[in-house]
Amino acid sequence: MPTQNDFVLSVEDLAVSFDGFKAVDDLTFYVDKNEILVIIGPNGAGKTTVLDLICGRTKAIAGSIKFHGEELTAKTEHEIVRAGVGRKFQNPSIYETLTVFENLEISYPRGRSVFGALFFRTDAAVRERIAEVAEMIFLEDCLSMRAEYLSHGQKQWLEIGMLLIQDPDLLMLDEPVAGMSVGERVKTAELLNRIIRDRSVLVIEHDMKFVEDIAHKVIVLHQGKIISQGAMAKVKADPKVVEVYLGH
Amino acid sequence: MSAGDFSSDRPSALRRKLLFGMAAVPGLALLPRAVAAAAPAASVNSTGLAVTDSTVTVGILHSITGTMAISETGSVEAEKLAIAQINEQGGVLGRKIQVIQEDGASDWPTFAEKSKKLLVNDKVAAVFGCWTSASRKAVLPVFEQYNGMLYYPTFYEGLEQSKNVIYTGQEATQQILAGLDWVMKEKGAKTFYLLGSDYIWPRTSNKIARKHIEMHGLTVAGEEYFPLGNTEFNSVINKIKLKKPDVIYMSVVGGSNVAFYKQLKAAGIDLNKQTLMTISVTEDEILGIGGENIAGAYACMKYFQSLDNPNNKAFVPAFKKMWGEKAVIGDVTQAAYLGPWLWKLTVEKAGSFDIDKVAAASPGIEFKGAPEGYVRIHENHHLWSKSRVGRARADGQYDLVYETPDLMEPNPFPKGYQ
Amino acid sequence: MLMGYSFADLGSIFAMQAFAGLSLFSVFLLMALGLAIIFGQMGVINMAHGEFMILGAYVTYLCSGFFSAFLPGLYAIYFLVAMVLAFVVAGALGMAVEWLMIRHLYRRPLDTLLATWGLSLVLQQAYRSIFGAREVGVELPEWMMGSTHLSETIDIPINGLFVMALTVLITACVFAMMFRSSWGKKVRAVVQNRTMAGAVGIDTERVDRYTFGIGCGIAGVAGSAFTMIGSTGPTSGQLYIVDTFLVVVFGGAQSLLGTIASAFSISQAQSTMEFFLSGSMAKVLVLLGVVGILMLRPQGLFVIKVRR
Amino acid sequence: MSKTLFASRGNLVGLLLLAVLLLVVFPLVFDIFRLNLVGKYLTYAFVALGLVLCWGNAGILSLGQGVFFGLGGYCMAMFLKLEASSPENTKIQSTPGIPDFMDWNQVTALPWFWEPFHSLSFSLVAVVVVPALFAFVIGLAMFKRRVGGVYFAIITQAIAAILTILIVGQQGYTGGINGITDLRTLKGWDIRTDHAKLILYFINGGLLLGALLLAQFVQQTKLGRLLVAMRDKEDRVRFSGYDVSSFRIFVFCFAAGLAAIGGAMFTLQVGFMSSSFIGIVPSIEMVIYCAVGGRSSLIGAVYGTLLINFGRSLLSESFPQLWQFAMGGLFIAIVMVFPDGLAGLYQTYAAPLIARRFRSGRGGGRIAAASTGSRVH
Repeated sequence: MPTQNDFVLSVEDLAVSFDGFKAVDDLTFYVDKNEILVIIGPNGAGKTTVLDLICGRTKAIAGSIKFHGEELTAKTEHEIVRAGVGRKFQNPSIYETLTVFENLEISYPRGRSVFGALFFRTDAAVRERIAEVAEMIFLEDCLSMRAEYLSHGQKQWLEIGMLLIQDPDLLMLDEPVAGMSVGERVKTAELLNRIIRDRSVLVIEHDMKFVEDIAHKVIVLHQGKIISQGAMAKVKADPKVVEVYLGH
Repeated sequence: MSAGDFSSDRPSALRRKLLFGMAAVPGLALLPRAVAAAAPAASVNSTGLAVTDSTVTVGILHSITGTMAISETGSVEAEKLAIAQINEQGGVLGRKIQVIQEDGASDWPTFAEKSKKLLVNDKVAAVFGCWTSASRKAVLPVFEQYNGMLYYPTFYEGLEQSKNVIYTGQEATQQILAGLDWVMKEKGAKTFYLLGSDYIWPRTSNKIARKHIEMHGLTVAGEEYFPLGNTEFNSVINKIKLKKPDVIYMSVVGGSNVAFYKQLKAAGIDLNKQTLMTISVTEDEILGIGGENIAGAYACMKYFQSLDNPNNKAFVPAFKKMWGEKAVIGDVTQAAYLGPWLWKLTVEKAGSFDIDKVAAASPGIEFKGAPEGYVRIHENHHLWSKSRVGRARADGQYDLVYETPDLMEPNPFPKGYQ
Repeated sequence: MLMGYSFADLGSIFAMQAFAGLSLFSVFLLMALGLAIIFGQMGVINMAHGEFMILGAYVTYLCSGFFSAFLPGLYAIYFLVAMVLAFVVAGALGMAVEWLMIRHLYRRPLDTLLATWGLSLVLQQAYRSIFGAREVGVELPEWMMGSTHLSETIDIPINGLFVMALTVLITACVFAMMFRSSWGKKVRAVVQNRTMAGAVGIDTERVDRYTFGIGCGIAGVAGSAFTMIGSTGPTSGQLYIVDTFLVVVFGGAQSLLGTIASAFSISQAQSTMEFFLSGSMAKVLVLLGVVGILMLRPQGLFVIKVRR
Repeated sequence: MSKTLFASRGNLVGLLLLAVLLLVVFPLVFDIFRLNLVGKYLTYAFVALGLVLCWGNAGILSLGQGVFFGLGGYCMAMFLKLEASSPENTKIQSTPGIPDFMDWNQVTALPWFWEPFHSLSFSLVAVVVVPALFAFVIGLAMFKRRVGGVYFAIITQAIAAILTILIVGQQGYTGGINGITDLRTLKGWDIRTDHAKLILYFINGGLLLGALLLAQFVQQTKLGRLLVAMRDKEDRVRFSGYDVSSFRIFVFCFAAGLAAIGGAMFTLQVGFMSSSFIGIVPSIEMVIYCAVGGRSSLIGAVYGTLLINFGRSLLSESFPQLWQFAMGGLFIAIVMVFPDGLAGLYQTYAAPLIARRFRSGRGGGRIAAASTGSRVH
């Protein structure tokens, strides 16, 4: 199968196993520009493992992951991030003791080297960018609040904001609306639709309503393999999918 | 052969009194006391030491915590005994000795700190202390800079001589050569296996031993060192079994000894058949090793608790009376006991506590009440002393099997052995 | 090295060295087993492990004195009694320590390190105050000393055999306990997920306390056994701590099998090198090797690959 | 909010107070003997400062800081020893002109790695660079492989053990267990006199305050915050595009460099360097200095160091046995009862009091002398 260089992300023949258990097997999919791709599937299907593989947290035993035509499998995590891949974790991972402002400031993509960080100054450009992102993630009024006091949904947004400030080409979100109220969910969908103009988004989600709202394309994963993919409507109708997942 | 053959038979000294030592030197003891009663502090102390009309302060500096406390405890006990006895006799120049004790905590910088405290703050007239070479090396510059007097009890590697130190233990050649000669002659030993802990004293001692062995045209079959605290000796014991040396020559120190002798015995090496000579195991160490594990080994040092002479027959009970029936006395403990006595004798000869005068008066001072028999301070501040070989018994004591007929001259910088 | 020795010599030396290696292996394993449970299974860094061992040794010392004074007829078997007592005493102290100290620190592993270091200082001084600063000699019944004479040059030390047998026994017990009993299942459940284990009805506090106690008790037995080959003094315990931790870490902390493998490889390397090099250099090289391999393989020899 | 390049205003006040205490109060109160002792304690404070950054902030517990302290001290001692071993001073040796312990060990020529230490400037550079380089190698090997936490602590401990055996075993080149002793002059200036000790005390105090300022600067930068961040949320930092290992290597080297300066000052003030520092026991003790201060408080670390060492000196003069119980008890208490150490006590009890006073006095003054890692804007 020829590699498609015009895709943002091409994952081909990817496989990984843990002590003989194949968590991901022979996986191939592509993410297009300005596309929101959602991966769904039952627990243990290997969804999070796929994200781990792409962002370098887990090393594949076979296959390739190309980002803008560049091989990612040999790169370290921070190199992958610097190449333009952002990743949000399942449980919001933010710096609880710092303020919202500081959380964003520390994620600002300047001064990433040791000495860069040593001599990093928070200048006007940084402040401006932080304000901009804060507005995008609905937290412009909470900038000086310590992050631990945010609601669960706000923490999810903050983490997305910490990725956005780095302006990644591919954003990977692991269950972004888990624990959110209906209102927050709607706002999050809105947020994703807004940011998609400049980038692609890969989402893992269980919330079918939310998936229907945002997904351009859906992949259904089961036991490490793709059993169905395409538009949400098509996938929903697939009997295999109904059997393993939606039917429950 | 009984050890008694070597002792002088002076009947009066058999009395079991604390004041045994002075029997031998009545003149020295009485005369200065009469003088001192009249002498004000200023006349016997022109340099501001801690001396009043009725007291004089000295320091004891040993480790009573940390790993070295195991070894140094005996020295502290001996020094306190000597000081108590001296006080009972009326003190030094009519002044009672007061003691400030400091803990070196088995840490050499702490020794330096504490010695400085004793000299600078407490202005002690003398310090009895240190055990390891490292602690002595750490305090030596302090004693030289602030002009103090150290009485150092341990047998050591030599290569040192200072105006400010009296070495009451043996330096390496005193301890080693006679024993080697004895084992060559008596046992017809031709091959030697040298084992030691990995630090300066065993290495220097073995260097001297090796030169001496090779000078006699004999062979060193092996020479090995183990980290301090090592407890695994099975491999080297196998090597010994393979090389079958006539003599195993040991300078392993501390807890390693316990491991070595237990493993040696377990490996089926019978010390009644295999000659082993140690220069590091005193009666103190045997407590930990267990007499049954080392019985038959030879030790080469200047003092054994079992020495049969009148001085020792008074000393051992006095020590046990003060520190308990189970107390044992090793070579270093005895040497530590000499310190306060030598200092007292020297001060009374000099008629002053001044360090310079004490240092100058030291050469030639003889202590006839020494448990080891008789000692005299050499010009180089070490002691003339006999060298002895003892054989370990199962009850943890040594039987004296040989002693040099004459006192051995201390030679800290031995020509031909460096 | 090989020149000058006859084949018979070499053969017997080979046998003796193999035995030396094996007995070092059992020593290492015995030291490490208690720690492997405490550190590997519970994640507690017990820097006072050596002091628990010495506690066992002192118990043995007291027993030896007691039997020779009051029960001289039974002296031959006092050692067995002493080992049981060592287990009980060290285990009881371990449980007390767990209850007073460790249980408050499960979320802060590095802090357990500091606190148990403090404990080790306190215990050392306590030993010194009670038993004196000098080493104590522990006498052994006659049948345990000496060796069986197999040939002219091959002697097998009886106490070495004894330590080996003891190691096999204790290892078997530990394995049975961890992998064959419901107790072991509980321990492993608590280790993997404390909250969950509590939620399904396991009394996690009890499990922790007993596990810690058993680990310390094994240390006590090890200390008791080591009176046969090493010294017993207030600070003797410190000698073991680096070796012990390296054995456990090198094996892969969570794997008991790994502990065995690592004790085996380290002891073989050490006893072989000791034969060809001086003791000091052998030790340095072995430690360097272990640290080097740990740098290449930080999880240790044996590790269960988990999905994150 | 007030914030300067190096420290918040609160920290500056704390720093100033400490400076007054070290450079004015102590020299006035203590005689030269005690002052020299304080000077010695303060050299340990360098190590504690490094540990605050390394352990308190970045969460890397090294049980081998004594190694770096020792290496720094040895570099200094090698220079001083060579100066003390001029051919005239050592003419009784079989090989004059080499250090005495080499002569005792039949070393007949100066080993190659001693040669450069004839130069003072080389030695001064080496004091910092050699330990930092060693830390770099260790850090590179460990942090790149993500060895952390407990494992790092145990491996550093093993490294300390290895180095001790090596240094003690190679006594012909290192002075063995005795260390390098009997150091006398620095470029002809006798460092043993009271006057020299006084000067060295002030140099030491000045350097310590400088180191404190530098460490505070690091703590205040983005790098400082990243260290804390990667202690708590390592993955988040990594997936924000930072190379976590290189930051850890940096702070480990930085701490090693600080410890090394302390070691060099120790050598100068005490007059010898002992192999006993390159061991496990002193390394762990230095961790407790830092813990008593409050782990992530730099100024607290200095006070913690002083407090413990004063305590040791006083207690061990009168009750040596008690000291070991006290030290052990302190370890336990610090962990169990006062995990935030002196800084925590200050924050809980003293700071509110002072703040109230200040507010009623002139209002708004904010004191955070012992900030526990949270930043003051």
